[in-house]
Order: sequence, then C-alpha cells, then structure tokens
Amino acid sequence: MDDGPSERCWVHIGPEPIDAAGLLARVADRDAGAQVLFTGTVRARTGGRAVRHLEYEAYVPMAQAQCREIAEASCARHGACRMAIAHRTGRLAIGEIAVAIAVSAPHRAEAYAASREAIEALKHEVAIWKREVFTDGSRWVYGCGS
Amino acid sequence: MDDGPSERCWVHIGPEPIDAAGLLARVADRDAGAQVLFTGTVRARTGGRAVRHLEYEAYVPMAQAQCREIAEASCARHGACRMAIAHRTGRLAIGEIAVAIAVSAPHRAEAYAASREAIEALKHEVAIWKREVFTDGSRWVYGCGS
Amino acid sequence: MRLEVLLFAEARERAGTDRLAIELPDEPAPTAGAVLETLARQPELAELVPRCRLAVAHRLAAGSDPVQPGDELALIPPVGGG
Amino acid sequence: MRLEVLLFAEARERAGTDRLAIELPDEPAPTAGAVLETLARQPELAELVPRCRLAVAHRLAAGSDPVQPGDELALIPPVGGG
Repeated sequence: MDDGPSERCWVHIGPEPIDAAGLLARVADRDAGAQVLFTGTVRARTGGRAVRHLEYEAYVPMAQAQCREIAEASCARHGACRMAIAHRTGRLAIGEIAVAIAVSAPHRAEAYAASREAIEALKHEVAIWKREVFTDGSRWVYGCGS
Repeated sequence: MDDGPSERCWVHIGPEPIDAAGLLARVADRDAGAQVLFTGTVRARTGGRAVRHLEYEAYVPMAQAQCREIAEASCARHGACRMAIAHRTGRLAIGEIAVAIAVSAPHRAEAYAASREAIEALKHEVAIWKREVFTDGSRWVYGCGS
Repeated sequence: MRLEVLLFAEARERAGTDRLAIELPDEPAPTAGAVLETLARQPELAELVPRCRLAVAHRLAAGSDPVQPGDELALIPPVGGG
Repeated sequence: MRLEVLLFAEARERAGTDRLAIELPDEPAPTAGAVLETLARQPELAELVPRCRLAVAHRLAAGSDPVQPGDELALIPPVGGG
C-alpha cells in the first residue's frame, strides 16, 4: 500500500523487496547536504539460535498512518527535508531488508537525529509483528528489538 | 585509488561518481541486523550564497590510509561488522555525492555510533580539501563543516 | 450491538480467525475498554488481551473512548516491527 | 640536504606549484619542525604555514620527528573534506 505524492514524506508497507537505493532517491533535495539511510536486515542468528526465516505481519492501513506520522514528526522536530519509510511484510530470508528509512537534511546532525528517532518510534509503536522461525520451532518477537 | 580485498573495511578516494547502493552492498554480512549509510551531497546554497559547484582535492595515498584507519577504529570500538568509505575528488555539481560511509553491525545502536564517529573523524582529520565556487568567486573551506 | 474486531499476529493465531464478532449492550454506550473486556472472556484470548490495546479507525484508543457500529476495530498485540 | 615537499590546495595555489625543493643543513639532524620553519620563509607561504602540519610518509608528524632524504613530505593545510 502506497502513499500518494507528498511534499515531504513517503511510506510503503507491503510484501515487495525493498529498494534501498530507490528510497534514498526519494529524499533527494537541493537544500540537503546530508542523507542517512538505515536498513534493518534479517540476521542469521538471534539469541544464539540459527534463524531459518522471519515472517512479518502488518495491519497495513494503521501501520501506514503511523509511519507517516512518525516521518512527519521526525522531520519537523529535527528540521529534516524529506523522509521515506518502507517496511516489508511476509516471509524474509537471511540478509533481506525488513525495514528501511531514508532521510535528508541540511546538515548531518539533523539527518542522524531524525533517522534515529524514526526507527525507534517505528519499532516501539507501529502495528507490525515479527515471527522468528527456527529449524525447531517459532515465536512472535515482542519489544523493540535492537 | 582502491584498497585490495579486506576482511572488514574498504576505502576508495577518486574522481568517479560514488555508487551509494554499491557501497551498501560491500558491507553485507550475515551477522549484521543493521546498516547505516551516510551520504554527504553538494547543497545548492551555503551561508546564503548560491553555489555553482564544489572542487575537492585529496592527497590520495594519505587520505586512503587515514580513511582505512578510521574505518578499522570505528568498527573495533563499536563492534561493527564492516565499513566502506568513499570520497570523491574533482568538480562536483549540486546534488552529487561527495562522501559516503556504509557500515553494518549486529544491532542499530552500534551501526549509528560507528557511522557518526567515522564521518566526524573524516571531516576533521583526512587530507582532503574543498573549494566552494560561487558565481562571483571561490574559497577554500576549512573546519569540519556540518 | 454487534461489533467486529480484526485480529493480528498471535491474537489471530490463538483465535484461529482474523476477525471476531462480539455482542455488547447498547447501554451504557460501549467503549474501547468494554470491547477489550469482552474479548478477554474468549478463552483462547484470555491470556493475551491484557497485553493488547484496541485500535479504533487505525488509532490506539483509550479505554474510555467510545466505539460504534461501523468503526474499524482491531486488537493490537505488543508490536515488534523492524 | 635537499628535500622535496608536496603542496596541496591553498598551499599549492599560493606557491604556484605542487612541489617545492628546500635545502636544510645536515647538522643538526633535520626534523619536521625545521621543514615547516624553512617553508614559512617562502614569502608566498609565510602566512599559511603556521596553520599547516607536515606529513611524513602519509602520517602527520610531530615537530621533533626526524626527516630524511627519500621521505615523502607533504604540507597539510587545514582539512575540510566531506
């Protein structure tokens, strides 16, 4: 599910692979001197156990609205130029990107601050759930992760 | 000028356009759950003046060695997995990438910390010089910028 | 009144469905809190609901927020994206 | 002894060349500090050198660090990459 055109923020929640470079292109801005792109990927191991894959489930319209609010608030609070957020749903293999946040700002301090604020808010608040699937079972992961 | 293969860090200083997505690919690691890519781009205005272009000059072998030290130290200090640093030389137009740093780490706190440390060190220490060219003159820019 | 609640993740799995229909009295006017109490009486959700919140029209609701037929209601277990 | 020093950026522009040859006495054994003092006597670099450092073999040198013929020496004005 996609946002329409927007002045400043763009959000996508869906099963398609995330194009990190495309996300960075979306935040290009003539007034920006700094861009920060964060990507969260599936690790091969967690808590000492070998991960087979992850499954993400989203309440898409709610997650979409929440991500848009997070992006707008992070840009406004830190004076960033533009932000784009993508979160994938469905089954993800080791190394695949689950979440990506791109932000542009006039200077680097603002870009880092807005990026960090957005990923923390996303992990703590947005209606997305993650299940870790191991070779010998699975579990829903609650809490913000790290 | 390019580094040879390396376990953990990769550095390039040269006139070629910087491929941010390629840099991110260089830090892929099965143990990484978080990647941070910083890019510094040429702003259309600085200090209220319209920029025509920037010119970067590097003492390449020294800058290369310094960037490698910065990357190794930032990874070691923050437990990051891999880091790749690219800095462009020559004439850059508005919007072009002057510097890019990609880092991967098990968790996001380490990725952000290593990224921030590396860009600060690069701007303060590395043997690279920048000249801002305006429509009505030019100047060498000293200090770390922001 | 009859209300429908969307279920996600662990709630969906425990209930074995992605939506539940529940009945609430018309008076007093039903609230988000009353919906959660009703859901908590479903045996398969009893343990999980105390850790959940209710979303009304895509926003997390306070317990005293009113709900009405036609509102999109969703049971939100603890989240963990990213 | 005769030493060659690479010049960059503003130093290169002011001197009108990207390398300068300088002469230092063989005794006392020359140091990075002595190289900087010698460069500062060049009229076109006098103003800039106090804000510069000397790199020896791609590393910033302390004033007391020894230099010898064959070392790659470079005058490093204040940097400003990124």
